Amino acid sequence: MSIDTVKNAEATPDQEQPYKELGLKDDEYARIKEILQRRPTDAELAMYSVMWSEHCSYKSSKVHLKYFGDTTTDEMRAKMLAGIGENAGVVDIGDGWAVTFKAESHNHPSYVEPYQGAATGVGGIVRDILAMGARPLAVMDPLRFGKPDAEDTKRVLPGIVAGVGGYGNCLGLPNIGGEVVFDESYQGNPLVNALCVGAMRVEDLHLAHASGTGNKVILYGARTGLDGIGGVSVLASETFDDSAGKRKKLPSVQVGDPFTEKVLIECSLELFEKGIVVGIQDLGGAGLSCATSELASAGDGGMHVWLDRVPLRAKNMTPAEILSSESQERMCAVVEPANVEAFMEVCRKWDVIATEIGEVTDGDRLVITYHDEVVVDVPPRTVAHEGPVYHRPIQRPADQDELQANTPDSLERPENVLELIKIMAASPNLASKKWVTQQYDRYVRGGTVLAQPSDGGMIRIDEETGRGVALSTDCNGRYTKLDPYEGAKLALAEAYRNVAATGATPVAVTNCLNFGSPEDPGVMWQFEQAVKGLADGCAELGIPVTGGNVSFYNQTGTTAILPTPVVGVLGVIDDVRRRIPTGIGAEAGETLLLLGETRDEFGGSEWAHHVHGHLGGLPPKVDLQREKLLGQVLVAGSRDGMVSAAHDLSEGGLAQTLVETCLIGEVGARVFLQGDLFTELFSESAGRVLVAVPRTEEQRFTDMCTARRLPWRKVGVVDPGSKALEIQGLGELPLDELREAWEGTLPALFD
Amino acid sequence: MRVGVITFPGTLDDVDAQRAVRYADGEAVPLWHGDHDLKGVDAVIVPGGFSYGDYLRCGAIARFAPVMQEVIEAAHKGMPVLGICNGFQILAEAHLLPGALVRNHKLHFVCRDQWLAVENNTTPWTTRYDKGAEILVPLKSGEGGYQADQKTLDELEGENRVVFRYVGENPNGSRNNIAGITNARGNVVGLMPHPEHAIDALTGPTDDGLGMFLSLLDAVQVKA
Amino acid sequence: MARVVVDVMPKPEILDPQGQAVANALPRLGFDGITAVRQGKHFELEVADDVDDATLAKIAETFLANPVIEDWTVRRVEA
Amino acid sequence: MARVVVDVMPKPEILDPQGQAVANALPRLGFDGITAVRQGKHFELEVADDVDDATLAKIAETFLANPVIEDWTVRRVEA
Ligand SMILES: Nc1ncnc2c1ncn2[C@@H]1O[C@H](COP(=O)(O)OP(=O)(O)O)[C@@H](O)[C@H]1O
Ligand SMILES: [Mg+2]
Repeated sequence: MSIDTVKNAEATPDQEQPYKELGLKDDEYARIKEILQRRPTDAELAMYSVMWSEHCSYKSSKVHLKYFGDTTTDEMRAKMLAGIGENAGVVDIGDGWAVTFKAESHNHPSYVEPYQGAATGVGGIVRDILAMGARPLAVMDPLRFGKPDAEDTKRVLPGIVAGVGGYGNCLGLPNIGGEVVFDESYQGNPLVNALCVGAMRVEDLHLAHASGTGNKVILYGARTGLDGIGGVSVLASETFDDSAGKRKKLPSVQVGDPFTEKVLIECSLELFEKGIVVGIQDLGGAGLSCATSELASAGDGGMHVWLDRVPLRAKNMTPAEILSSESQERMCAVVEPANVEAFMEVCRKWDVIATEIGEVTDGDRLVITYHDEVVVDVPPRTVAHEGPVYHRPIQRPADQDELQANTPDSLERPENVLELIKIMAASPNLASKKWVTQQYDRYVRGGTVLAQPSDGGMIRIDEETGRGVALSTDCNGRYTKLDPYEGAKLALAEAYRNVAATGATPVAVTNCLNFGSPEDPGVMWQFEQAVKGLADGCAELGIPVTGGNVSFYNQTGTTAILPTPVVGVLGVIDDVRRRIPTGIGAEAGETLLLLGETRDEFGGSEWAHHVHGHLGGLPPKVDLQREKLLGQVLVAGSRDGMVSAAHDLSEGGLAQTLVETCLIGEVGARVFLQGDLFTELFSESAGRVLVAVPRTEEQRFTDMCTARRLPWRKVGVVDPGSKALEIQGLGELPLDELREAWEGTLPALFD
Repeated sequence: MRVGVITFPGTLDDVDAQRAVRYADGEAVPLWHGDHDLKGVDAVIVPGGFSYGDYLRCGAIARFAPVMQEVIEAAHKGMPVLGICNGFQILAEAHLLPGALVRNHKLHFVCRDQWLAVENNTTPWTTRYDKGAEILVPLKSGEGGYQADQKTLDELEGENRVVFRYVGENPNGSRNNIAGITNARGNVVGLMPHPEHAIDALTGPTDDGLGMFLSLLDAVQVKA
Repeated sequence: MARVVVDVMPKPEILDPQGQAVANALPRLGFDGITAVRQGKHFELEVADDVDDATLAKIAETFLANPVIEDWTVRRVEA
Repeated sequence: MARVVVDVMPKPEILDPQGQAVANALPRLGFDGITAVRQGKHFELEVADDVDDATLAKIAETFLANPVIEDWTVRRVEA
């Protein structure tokens, strides 16, 4: 095996290199040469190519994401301990606790190999949280699939769900929420986003940097193998020559080992607790290339890495392959020399392989040697932080006007509204997601206060005080398609409302922005608009975006997915015992109140989609001041024990909310509405929540709403004696019929 | 009451089991898989999770851990031992309980609130329940189908050694709807559902599971 | 070095939900004529030459298989 | 009726956490000399005589194995 060293690169300046196959453009390759003042070695080329990829460098999105920072005021930043740019955002939630949360996409890998793609997606985001110094506490999984009855959906959905569960369950992380959405546009491009939330004491926050000359760099966790090398195998085939000839192209699939990750988590937490970690970084996409260059780049010196010390799982791996391997379940720590033995001791206790692979130097270069030969010698910032930046062309799609002009006004409205309630409850997007969620452990660790089917998930952080957090993720891609700016605000509004509906106060936002190709100006316009909408919305609500993730190239041919900026909102609750549940009937004689206003809004609605296959017009109006007021009222209601249940209105409107509150609470209700019953029941106007208040609290609660100018309306009463949802003027729907409709759809499709 | 709770690599519900012991006014004593030491406890809980990733077979690797040799010995001398979920699988692999647990019949991991009938309220873990009482606790497992040959099943049924039975639709293909069993002596109990997740209606479906830990408290105090 | 293969199968009288699921799915996929399927485990071990057959049998019986529900076979394949 | 055996194994370059766990456990149980273990699946099919080899290969490739991460072999054993 001949290794391409720096010396060799200097001696052979004109040697051709497969930079194009590695995804680098001519000018990017030229820039690397300019930085290095020579051609890169194979190993350097491998490093630059992954680190300058869209996924790692954010080269198309960077200029837009900046807007999040620009719109975050000092006031919004007050509780933020770490923000965009760190592995994950961190917020101070009080009582000395810091909470960190982040979402990430694993879309393409999950399409190729659903189980492992989804599993390693969960594994990756959990390591991000761990790398902040936090104990991971829960996960969520916003998912999008093509048509529910399509062959490919039948292939990917069960595997993805089993993968999310298989990995998360084995890690002992409760799954507290997520989404399952079907739309034809995701056919061939399923979206697998995973969110993890963790907590730590404020003083334990760890940031990824390698400082302190002489400090040791320790790689610990799984061995490094040939997984996920994908593209870099083009280099291997050029340099790798054993008797068997060239190495075949390797699959870019990684296989996860959740058991190793669980042990890695416990081992890392013990290391943090002992205070023997100076800096820490997880190994995710781009493996060691990323970890070493980012640690060095964020530190105050250089770094020397002895690559031949990396424990390998496969024979004859080249330096480029070792650097690019995406083997899972690995972490990289910076440790003071005096603490190395203590570090190793903890790793031995947990049976975790740990190897000193490098040290922090006082230079400013990242130098990587392989059996005493220098194979990488680069300024680390140029790899990790100074990648290319693109100002991609932006163009509002030519057919956007036409799309918005094609309103749902002319769609035929139903004659039998009562029947429609059942039809909609059984539609794949509104149907119960139990088939999915019952494959996920929601109980482990005993901190889960709310999980499916609640609007938001909630976990207890502090067992003494009862302090906890609530989380929800949302996005309606049809709204975003009709108007990406308003659609992103609507996604934010819904996640915010879901969190508020649990009784928690929203405090911070993360996102996972899933879009088509950035090379399509129309997609870039959607992206730019969505970022603006989300950032402006956050500013209006006064809560910061603390982090996020961008996934481009989700498209088949020239057809992009619906723009899908998934928004995650984190809320804080000082005592989880005052949480608001979703199901009604907890207390005898509850009144149902509808907070907010209903307008005739059907653009992008589930009704238009499911019944008419129609997408056009404008999405519902969003009023974030109203959402904020609604949130304040809900929190006040929870604090004073005035609210016994709450459920927000979103896709499917009031009808769906009524169906769910009755079925979850296992009691009937009598509902009386005024005006056009179809609009009342199925409109998707934003800013609405259905609450159940005990009769004794009704006056006090409605007085509060009136005083705060929040529109409210009495729409019904809970009827514990009845086993039906009765809508005055329409008739009765027996709960068992509704349950069959609501719960039967997914099993019929996927069992 | 001092109750040992074992942690193997990959154990997950040890914190929950410890909490349940505390809720029953007991002292939870963490036991480490690699130690040959039960630290003088009055009883042992083998908690749920995925010990050693559940690779090979659930519980197959964990049962050889040093601490398990101590548990086996103590169980033979009559110490109350409770295996929950993965703990049940480990006790079966260690032959402290007969039979085996296999993949759920529908092949999916199942997490749901499950009704159980208490069939035997004479073990140290179940005296607080009425015979025939129905309790609601979480079930969460991928390999919870109880299997044994006919002779073993007849023995279990004949000797009243089925401790818990699933009520309603069988969630995993368990023979005779078996959710939990005991050994001939009655001191070792294993069950797939999770009583330790049902000790507080805030975080579980009910607090029906607490009875198991309170039962143990009674048993230990009677002995003392 | 020898390569040893251990196959572990569910006993005939024990429910085999995985094999069953495969058997049920095949006709749906258009494959007919498969009347029964059982699914077990296949282990490939790299074994030092001084490990004898008795030891291998012991490994299979006490560890790789659970004799309560599974049968096993051990065979050496080429070195 | 013929009996057909399909063995499905993780590809050599793919991580095999199960085999790894077994390999790590063996020395702890006092079994030395096993230097590597890989774990896969073993299927036994009862097959009608008119099912040809091409069909069997198809079944293995499209259904029993996941070609992205697994290799497989098909062999007929005695009837
Ligand atoms: N993939 C998933 N993973 C976990 N929980 C999910 C998933 N999909 C849906 N859920 C849960 O099911 C419930 C209903 O989901 P959904 O109808 O999308 O909620 P909402 O409309 O209130 O956002 C919520 O509690 C949600 O968190
Ligand atoms: Mg909701």
